[in-house]
Amino acid sequence: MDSALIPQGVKRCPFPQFALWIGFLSIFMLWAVVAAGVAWIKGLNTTNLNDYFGFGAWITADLAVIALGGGAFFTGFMRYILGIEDFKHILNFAVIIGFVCYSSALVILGLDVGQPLRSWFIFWHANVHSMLTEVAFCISCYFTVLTIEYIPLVLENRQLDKIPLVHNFSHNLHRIMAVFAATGAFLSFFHQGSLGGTVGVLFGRPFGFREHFAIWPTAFFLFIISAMACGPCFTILVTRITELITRKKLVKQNVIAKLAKVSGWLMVAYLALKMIDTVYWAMVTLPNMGVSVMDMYPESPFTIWILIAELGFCGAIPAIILITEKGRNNNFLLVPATILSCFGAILNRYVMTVQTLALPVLPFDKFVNYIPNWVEWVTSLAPFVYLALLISLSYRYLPVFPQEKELNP
Amino acid sequence: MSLGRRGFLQFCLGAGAGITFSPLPWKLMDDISIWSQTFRGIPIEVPVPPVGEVNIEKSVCTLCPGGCGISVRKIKNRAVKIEGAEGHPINDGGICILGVAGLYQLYGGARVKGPLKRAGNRGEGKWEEISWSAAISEISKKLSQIRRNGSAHTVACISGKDRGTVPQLFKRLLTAYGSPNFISMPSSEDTERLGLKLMQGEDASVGYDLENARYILSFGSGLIDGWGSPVRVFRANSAWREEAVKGLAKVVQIEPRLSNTAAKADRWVPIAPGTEAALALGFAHVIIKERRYNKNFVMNHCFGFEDWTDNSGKVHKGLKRMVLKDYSPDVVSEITGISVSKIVALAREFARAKRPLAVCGRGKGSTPEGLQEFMAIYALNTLVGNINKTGGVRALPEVRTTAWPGVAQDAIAKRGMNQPRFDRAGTKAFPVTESLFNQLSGLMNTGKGAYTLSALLVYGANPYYTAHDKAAVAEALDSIPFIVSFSSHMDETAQHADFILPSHTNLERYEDVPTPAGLNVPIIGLSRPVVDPEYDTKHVGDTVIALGKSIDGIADSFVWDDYESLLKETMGGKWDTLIGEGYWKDAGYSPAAWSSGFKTPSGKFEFFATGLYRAGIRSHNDNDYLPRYKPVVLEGDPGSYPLVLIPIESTRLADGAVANPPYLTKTVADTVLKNNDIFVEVNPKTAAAYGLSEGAVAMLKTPTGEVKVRTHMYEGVRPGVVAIPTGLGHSAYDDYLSGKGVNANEVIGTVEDPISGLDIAWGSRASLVGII
Amino acid sequence: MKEEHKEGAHGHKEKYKYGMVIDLDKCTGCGACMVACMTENNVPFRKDESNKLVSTAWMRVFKATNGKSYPDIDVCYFPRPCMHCEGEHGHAPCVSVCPATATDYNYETGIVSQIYTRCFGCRYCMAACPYHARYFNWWDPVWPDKMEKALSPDVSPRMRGVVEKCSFCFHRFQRARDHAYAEGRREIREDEYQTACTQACPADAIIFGDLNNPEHKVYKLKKSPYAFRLLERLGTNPKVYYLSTRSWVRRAGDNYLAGERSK
Amino acid sequence: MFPFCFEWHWDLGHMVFHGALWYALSILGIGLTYAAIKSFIDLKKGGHH
Amino acid sequence: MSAQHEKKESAASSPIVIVFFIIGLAVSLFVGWSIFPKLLYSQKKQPIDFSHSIHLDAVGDCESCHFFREDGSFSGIPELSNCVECHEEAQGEDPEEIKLIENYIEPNKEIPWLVYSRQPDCVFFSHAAHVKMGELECKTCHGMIGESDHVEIYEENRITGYSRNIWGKSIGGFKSNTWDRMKMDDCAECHEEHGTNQACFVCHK
Repeated sequence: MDSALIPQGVKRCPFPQFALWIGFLSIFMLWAVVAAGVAWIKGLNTTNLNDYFGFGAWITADLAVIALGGGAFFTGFMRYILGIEDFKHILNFAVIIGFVCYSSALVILGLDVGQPLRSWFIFWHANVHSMLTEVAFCISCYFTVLTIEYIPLVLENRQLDKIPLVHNFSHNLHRIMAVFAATGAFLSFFHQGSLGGTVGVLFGRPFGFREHFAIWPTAFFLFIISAMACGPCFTILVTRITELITRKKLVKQNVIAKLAKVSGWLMVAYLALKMIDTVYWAMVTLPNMGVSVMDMYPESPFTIWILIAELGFCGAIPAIILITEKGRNNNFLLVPATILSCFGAILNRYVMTVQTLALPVLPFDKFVNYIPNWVEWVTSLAPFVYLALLISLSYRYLPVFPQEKELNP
Repeated sequence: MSLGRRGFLQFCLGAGAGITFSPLPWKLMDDISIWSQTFRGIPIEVPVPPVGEVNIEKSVCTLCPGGCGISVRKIKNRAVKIEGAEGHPINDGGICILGVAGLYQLYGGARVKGPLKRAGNRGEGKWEEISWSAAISEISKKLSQIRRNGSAHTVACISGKDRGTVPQLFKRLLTAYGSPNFISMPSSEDTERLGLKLMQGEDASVGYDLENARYILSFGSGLIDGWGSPVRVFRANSAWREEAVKGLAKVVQIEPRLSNTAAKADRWVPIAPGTEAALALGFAHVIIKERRYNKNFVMNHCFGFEDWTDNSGKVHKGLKRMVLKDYSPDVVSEITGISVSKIVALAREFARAKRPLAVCGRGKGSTPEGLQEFMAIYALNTLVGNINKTGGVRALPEVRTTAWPGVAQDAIAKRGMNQPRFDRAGTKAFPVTESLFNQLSGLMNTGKGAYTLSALLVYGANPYYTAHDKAAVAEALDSIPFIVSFSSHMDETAQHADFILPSHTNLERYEDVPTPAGLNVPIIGLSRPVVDPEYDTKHVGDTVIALGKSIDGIADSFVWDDYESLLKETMGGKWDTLIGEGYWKDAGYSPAAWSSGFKTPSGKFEFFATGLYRAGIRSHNDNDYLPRYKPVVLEGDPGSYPLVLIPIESTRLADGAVANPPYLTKTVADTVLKNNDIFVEVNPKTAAAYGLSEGAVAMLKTPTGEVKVRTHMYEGVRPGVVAIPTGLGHSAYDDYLSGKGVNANEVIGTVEDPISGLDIAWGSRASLVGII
Repeated sequence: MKEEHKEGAHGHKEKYKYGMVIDLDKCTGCGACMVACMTENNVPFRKDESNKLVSTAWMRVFKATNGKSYPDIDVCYFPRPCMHCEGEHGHAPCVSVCPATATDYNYETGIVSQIYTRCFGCRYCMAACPYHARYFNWWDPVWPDKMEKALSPDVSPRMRGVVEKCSFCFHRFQRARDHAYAEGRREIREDEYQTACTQACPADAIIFGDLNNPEHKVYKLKKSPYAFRLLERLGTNPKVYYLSTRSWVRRAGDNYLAGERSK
Repeated sequence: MFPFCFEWHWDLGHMVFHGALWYALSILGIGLTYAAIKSFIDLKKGGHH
Repeated sequence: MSAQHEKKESAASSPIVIVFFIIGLAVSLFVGWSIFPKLLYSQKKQPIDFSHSIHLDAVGDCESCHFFREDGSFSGIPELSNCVECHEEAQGEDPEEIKLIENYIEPNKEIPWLVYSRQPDCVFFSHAAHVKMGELECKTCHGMIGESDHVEIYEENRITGYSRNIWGKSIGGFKSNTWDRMKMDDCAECHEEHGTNQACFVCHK
């Protein structure tokens, strides 16, 4: 039925089966659209956010998807700037994931503000000292970059590619892609950092506040490294899931292993720096503010276990698997490791936003907890469905995996 | 590509370029941006308050009897803010939480917008709008008919207070009509006036010179929880705090719960509920035993301190003998739960202190205390000789105003006035008391009343809500066939009325405000119209005059054209000052010197209240005439009701006839009210004993009733005590108040003072059972 | 006389530095300041305000206890307006983070402003403020019956979706300044500019004035040995001082490590 | 955002931030324009890759 | 690509096609500059055609009618009571004056003037600061209105609800006189020039 659109030389499932799958995903997306509509029309009173938790699930989701989407910029950085050619076999896929992540982030940011119609004030009346300004600018710019990176892939669709102008345009974009990738990498480094900076600069919040290097709090750098580490993991994870669903090998193991290795060592680096940062924070920063580190982990769910889970279970364990040759080449270890690593990133983003707000700073204030409601849950999880949707469409109609034909003769 | 398509493309390009260089996109962007800041024309558009000339109007707040001066900020004809009037002798610029929210009483919900006549069943909420003239003629026709039938005395009036021209006008209406049944709502002022009459022989209210006192012994008075004239006490408290830092002042709060007053006091004495009189007498014991009392005053100006012999030669017990015998610190410690050493220490401190002052009236003073309890606490002031002294107590007479012409009583009126009061006040049962609202429900529900009431007028009171044992009161009042409410708001009582003749709110009318309870100087305030009436309401004084003029046979007593001229006439020479300053203060007032004596039969201050004997109260036990502690026997057996329930009165919840405005409800903590659930405070130890955790749902049961509550654990409550906030649980008014929490009066019954007959219930026995 | 136009360290003209001193020994927790503030500043109310996490009160009175058991327990109330933090050179926690410049530190008065039509509701400032002094408008403001008549034209009612906070009744400053200008004066007297809560406080526990002006009451009071500020150790440099003679209350004003000495 | 805007200040913060921003935006803009124009030219030339 | 195609391509670049571009440009410029403002603004007549010049001659200065109150606030547009002071009885036969007396003074109804200079609610503007302290002349912001014989048509922006005078009569937003526009930028410009405080709260509430 849609065979004319499917890239040549690859096999795809029958259209009805595909339609059913897309329909299934669309129902979830529709639900998310309804939730978003509710929040936009009725206002944020439809969420469980409150004056103590001005930030909640949405900001966590934002920070998380941007960290997970870090695979795009970092793979692009390694492919175009460092010239590691192997990564071109997975770059398309990383770009799609990045595109989904960043577009989701923008939509969620749009949901999270009280006056969405005025959200452009962040650009027009920008306060250059605000980390959020930097985040907004960089995310939207980088989203443009991702769109530019994604467009040639779309244009490579069999039917579109037949149009000469389209073909030329995609070719020309490809030729200068390194420039875009470089700009994208520049932007990405900044906004990944700025996201960490958003919390790190809050000197009224001992949990989030970090000491500064130059104009940036240490969280700035930690966020960059953690995004560089977990982004590729997410790319690997999604690749493996796609391979599982399509029952095809799509990317050669050496590419995956290389990516895993880079990710693993970055995780090691991240963990080392994070440890130093945490120790400094616990030993110097906090006591200066009159609080002890255990004050920062007062009540369930914010006990010290959340730190152990983040750095130990979701940090050290996957790092060890990824840096060992046997680990990264064994799917039964690699996949759990990537899952743990991604979960670690999400947990880190959650802790840095929600726990920062959850801890009462005034000594006579009460501890209050926050649990997102359905509007927040549905819209926060929608990016994953959206990702499945876009991957399904792209995989079916676009030449996403350069090695697919070779691996599936 | 065809020429058409190309051309179209070119056209679009051109159009795009042209539009870019035209103002259209830029201007639209700007306008939409402005629109996104106002949302003009869609439901989320925010109001833009109109500007205009600012006018400040001075008046006096009448939302509570405190009598604070207010200045109302107006923009053209809209009142936009109420502030305390600078320089006013009571509040000097300060204002309380209720007063500052007063605009809600004017503009807010539940106003009765015009005269209403009941259309459906009682309390059903179905009303028929009716004109003022029709309403007044229907009511006067009905009242004329009752009068003609010879049952004039069966018409009663319940008024929020009994002083001031408006209550007096109601009283006059009844007097001319022929009914003795003018009933005012009770407060601790009733007991205090009674006590003062007996001990000092004066028809006056107790004036506490808080401003100058330097050692304040408060027997459960919520000094900064709304007692007396709240702002005035706050200011005095601030002065004490400044002095206390220098070691020159001290406040001791005797109360079972750490209220705000207790928290601010220098010392909190957590006493067993209801045993304040015992403690006062314990202090007296120490003071007398150690001869620390003011010998000059006690020996020369007091009667009944030592034993005395009457004309028949019988020796009567004096205060000294009784106190020394019955109230040793050991005994008192047993009763009150306060250690002997503390009792002795506090008594010595009090006696030694410069300008000591003992204050009584529990909480805000909305419930009377026992007569002998008042005497016990007041006696402490006498013992240390601070009567009529700076920083002491004094009897504050009513400000004199022009007397009204006498009531022209016809035969019917005379006959009616000769009937006994329905509430038995002033009768043989309770000879010294003036008005006993609390007797109504018992007499009516058991049919033991001397007669049945056939009509009721209610003004400035909301007995369906504020009375103890709410259910019994509702049952009693419901049995009265004809009720007229004069309320400005659709309160619980108005809901049960047959007619509502809505009066102006305090910001729409003139009214005189007599000296507030506890004040140290005589003063009259003038409340005046700040804005034009919002609705088709009428000044209650005008309504009463109109009724008086149209009821058959009593018009001669209502010669005034309207209330304003009546008020002017009554205030006489003070009117100009009142209009100019907003208040009239008796500048020349100073309390009488000891040497000028007291107005009692003995000419002295009487510890032994001979007035009771003269009023016809006969007892063989001399203790019945002396200050003493007689345990209030609460209903219910301690086995089934092991806990003691006390009310929590706070400034943030108006619990009287004026309902709580939403601004106040907004400030109420979530440990008092959460959604629609009320929280009772219990000590964690008590909570543990009954298996209750923070926020647990429980049934609070008392002999009077049971209500569903949540528990809040608070270390500031005495173990074994449950404390319930008052002011919630309205069933009337609007959605901002109605249905929130429960009314404490549903679970607090009445307890009759044996002498005065007043309801002196300060709490109830209770049990708390968790609901799983 | 006051020192004219102090030059701050950062080179901005500092004409006034308005601040507050709240005497916690006098404060009774009555709540009049909260309501005075709400009625002055057109703060709306809803039918159920018992969820304090979404209930707007620019001036909020916190309750603190000394943590002891019966009968040694003690209670103190902390009225908490916006602290109008100066941070370092006007670097208040909230001002620096606002992405759209909707909140601003005014060097002339020391007041942190909030412009509602500029704010787009990202709530970053709320995350930054450790005092919870900032409130979000979760709902459209609705006034019942004729309550709209009681709205003051001096303060703009806020729309849903923006953050609001205490402004030290800045409109009263504007009013006072207009009055002074009309009389040809440039200086504003202490009694001419007082916040609504200060004016209302029945206990006279709130004192307001220019912290730089030796003739103002606050100037002297802030130097009291009993004076402290909330969370001073964070470096927020707030302009609201508290007074208490009770040492546990002063300690409750900031975080201290176990065994650490407080002021 | 623009130098003619009311909030604009000629200080280091604005210059660094907006410098970086406009730099990135220019690269994206120029890159895209270049690719578009080049494609048209290629098309005219009949170039086919 | 076919040869036919090639031919058309060359035809496409011929001047005929440029005409389409020019037409598009012209049409859109016309729409943007001429039709758009007509659509955007609705025209409203003032209740009475008031002559400032006659009144100025009679009373001498602006402040007689647009006066300052004692508290320093500015009265703005006079209320009916000001008009009554002179127009209790008709002074002439001007139909506008008769309108005033019949429609407003007799029924004692305020005149619903449309205010050209009305700013949004978020704006705080102090006349005292500008006129008393800053010694600005009325015309600096309000222009030559005091010399006009007739009140101009009030043009209300259909989107924002504000007068056209705020954005300026020139739809392009150009201005040559200080009184041509009343936007925030114009306030800021003057404040900048005079080194006045630029903090948000100075002009906002």
